Amino acid sequence: MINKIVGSAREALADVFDGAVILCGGFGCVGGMPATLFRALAEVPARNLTLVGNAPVLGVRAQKAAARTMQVPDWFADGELLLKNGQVSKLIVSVPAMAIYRLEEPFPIVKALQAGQDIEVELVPQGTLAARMKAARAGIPAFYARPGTGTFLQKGREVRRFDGKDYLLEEAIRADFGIIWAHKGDRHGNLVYRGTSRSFNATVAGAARVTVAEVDEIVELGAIDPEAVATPGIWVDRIVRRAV
Amino acid sequence: MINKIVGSAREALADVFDGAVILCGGFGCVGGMPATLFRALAEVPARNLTLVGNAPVLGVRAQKAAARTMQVPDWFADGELLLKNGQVSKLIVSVPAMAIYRLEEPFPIVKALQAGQDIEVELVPQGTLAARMKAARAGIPAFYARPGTGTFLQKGREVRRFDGKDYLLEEAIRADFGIIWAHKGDRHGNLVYRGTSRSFNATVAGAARVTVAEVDEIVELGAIDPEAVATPGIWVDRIVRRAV
Amino acid sequence: MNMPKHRLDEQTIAMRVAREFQNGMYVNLGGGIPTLAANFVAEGREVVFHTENGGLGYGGIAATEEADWDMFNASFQPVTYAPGMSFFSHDEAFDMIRGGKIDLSVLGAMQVSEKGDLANWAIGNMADYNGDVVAWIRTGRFPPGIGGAMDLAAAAKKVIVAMKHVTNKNEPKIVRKCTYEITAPRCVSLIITDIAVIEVTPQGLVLKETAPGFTPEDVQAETEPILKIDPALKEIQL
Amino acid sequence: MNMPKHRLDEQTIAMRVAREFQNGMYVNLGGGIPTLAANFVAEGREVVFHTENGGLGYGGIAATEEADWDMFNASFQPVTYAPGMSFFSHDEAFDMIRGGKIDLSVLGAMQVSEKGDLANWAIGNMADYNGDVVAWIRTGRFPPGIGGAMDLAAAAKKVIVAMKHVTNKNEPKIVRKCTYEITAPRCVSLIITDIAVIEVTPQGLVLKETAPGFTPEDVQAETEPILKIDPALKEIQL
Repeated sequence: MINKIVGSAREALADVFDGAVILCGGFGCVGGMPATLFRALAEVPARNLTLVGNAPVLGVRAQKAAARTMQVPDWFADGELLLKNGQVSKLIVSVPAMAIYRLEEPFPIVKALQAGQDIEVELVPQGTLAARMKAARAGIPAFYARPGTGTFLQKGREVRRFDGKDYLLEEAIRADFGIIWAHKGDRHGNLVYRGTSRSFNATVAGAARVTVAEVDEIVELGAIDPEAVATPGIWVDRIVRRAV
Repeated sequence: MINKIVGSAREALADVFDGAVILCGGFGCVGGMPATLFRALAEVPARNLTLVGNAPVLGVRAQKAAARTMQVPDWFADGELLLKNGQVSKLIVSVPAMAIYRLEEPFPIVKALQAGQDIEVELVPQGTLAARMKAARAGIPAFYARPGTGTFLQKGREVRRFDGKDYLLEEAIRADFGIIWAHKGDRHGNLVYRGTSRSFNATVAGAARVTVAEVDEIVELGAIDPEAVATPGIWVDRIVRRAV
Repeated sequence: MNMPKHRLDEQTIAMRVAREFQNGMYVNLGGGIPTLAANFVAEGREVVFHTENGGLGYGGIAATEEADWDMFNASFQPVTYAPGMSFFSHDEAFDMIRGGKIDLSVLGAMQVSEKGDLANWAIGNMADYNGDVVAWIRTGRFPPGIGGAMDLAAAAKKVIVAMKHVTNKNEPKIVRKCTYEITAPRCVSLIITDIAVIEVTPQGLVLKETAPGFTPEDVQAETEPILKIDPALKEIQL
Repeated sequence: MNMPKHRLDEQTIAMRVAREFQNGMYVNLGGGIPTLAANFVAEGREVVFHTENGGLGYGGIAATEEADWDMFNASFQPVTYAPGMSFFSHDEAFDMIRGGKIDLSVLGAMQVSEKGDLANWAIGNMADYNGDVVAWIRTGRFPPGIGGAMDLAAAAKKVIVAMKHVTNKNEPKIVRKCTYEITAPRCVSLIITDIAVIEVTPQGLVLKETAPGFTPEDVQAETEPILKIDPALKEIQL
């Protein structure tokens, strides 16, 4: 029998190793952040982690500010925990912090850098980030894309013309683990999401060597309409229930 | 109000012009072939068409042989009609004809060539074909892929190494029209499919400048579960009911 | 005798933006003033709003009591369900952008140049930090974050900027050359501000509309590059 | 005294193929003998079958009365629904293949070389037609069609060939060098035929199992390259 359901998030992430590259689902705020898995990662001894995602280290305080009328519960978490632990050596992100929100204290990445942590930051346009994850999942080592042409991102990069326009060579992001949230999942790993919280979760699913999903609800095999499966189980390796 | 529903297939394809490149949905046999749209294309005056698809010109006779216990009705059609009309000047396909089936008469492409038609044929691995369509839809002009390396397809092509392996440069297929089948559609163009007939239909949707879908059923806006929409309406320009 | 000058407030700028919405358009609204435009679609027109985090066809901004944390736009605003809506992955959302299916992208801006270069993701310039983004973030001063702006600016069919005409310090935001890091070169075609509507053309910036009481000279005084005046110049119509 | 030689029939070859199915594997079965293996998954094992036309987790080949033209595999065979199934686009089906998520691809073959080169999409060679594929198709003689074979052969984690050991004309199909156009070089790791199971190793082809009554010499007689004999050689186990 195939059973991808794992008893706990810590068990699901026990093999995360020093130097691992981790793709993070979620958009960066409110629904869809794999909070249980972020919390479990913060309890794993691995260091020198690379976190890849849209905005995986904003911190709960910023999320609550940004979410306004949408409630962000206290148990919510993101990569801020890992920054606080000094587990992160690199970020590949679209938004490391948000300039537009004034918080009582600096954003987590700012605090970590100001505290002397040595963290590399690679800025990537959001859509290119998604496409570089998707390319890894699709076995495509590299592709050409237009965003970033004519900006600082073009510096030192391979530029190629197609039909009279410039494009940048973009490489797939090869990752060891992907952590995602989904609404429901079954023991084969089939997933459905909810609303706009699908976003980067469905993109990360299958893009890393090992994909771990936290789900609101585990359902019987066959309970998900095969026409409505958003992420077929082949993309998912381990499933845990969200721990609130 | 947005209303992408068009009264007839002929109306939906009336602007197909000489030399147009047309992406064809469907796998090549049984469910999921846009038969109504193929029949309408055969009534459009356009010539020198390029047909792009997995196996768009097998012909109904071969389809019936291949489908065996799955019924293929007589009204079914594919690009065979266009070959018969002499409307085709190029095929970009994975399977132009099937070597394994012995028919009473040769496959349509064989007949057309033997009758002296001048038709170019570009053979593409099935997955690369799908990815080249998808790239066009995603605004990616080119990407690297491994299938075909070390085979006749490598001849004269750009080869590039990533992580010690060879890959071929593959260009997006830029097309004027895409014709697809779907099970249900609404006036915004949102589509759902049925079973394995989704296949190339969902891949072609949005990949051409104009996507025309024939659907079994037109439903009210809101009747399709937003979580289960397989092809969001933005990828679809025109919808017609299947004419049986 | 001069009419009193009347700067448009944010809601009114958004109303002017909404006049650009044609029936059937797929529209992406950036954070700030642009998102407000979702509430002003003209009677009889149907527009489909796209959000980067995988949604198409949301209704509008949700009231507090409707707010659902699984229904929000890319500016983290709760949105409402509408018939015809669909949800999809982030990569598909950007395939739509990169693939040229977004008819109109309305973005906020820190600066727009007379060529239509857009600067809207960073308040500052990499050169100020010797090209070191980490050094920049470490300062904590407006830490840069690209988000989806570069993708939209590079690939949407039409890019409109909606913003205040000048900064809080009354510095012009419409400039000869952007001093902040740019989002994409030559991408903006229309600028809608609290005092003017300006078209970016190959011949330069053309003043099309002014706010009540504002003369072309008034607008020029707050604008760095020389404006051409449209012969059909008129007051901003809502 | 020799045992009578007994060539396996297609169903029995398929049964031997199915012994390679480990619990939890994602398996793609090519047309012909491979697809028959879907019916022989061992008790207690669960295997998920993948089909190129966008299906994962189908049950088995459907009986005539169940045949539904929206439920078929890439060999145009009707298949049955099973709990846990999912449907998706053709591009996603091949993302799974290219992305290395298919644990096992079982393919038919016209030829396999001693290096593991696979030829399974064309009966012939481009050179015979001066590289002109149209000229080849025009002859009507086994018109070439690639299908999904190149993608699977290039990217599946493991490729097994299941076929008759020789052609209808008793020519060897396991050859030193493929004379037909190849599908992918050095991709096959195991060959299962009606008379033998042969592993492709860096040291060459190793005979692991033989059909009832077949000696290594019998198998060698129908095989072009020299076979190494596994010290643990045994009769094909089902």
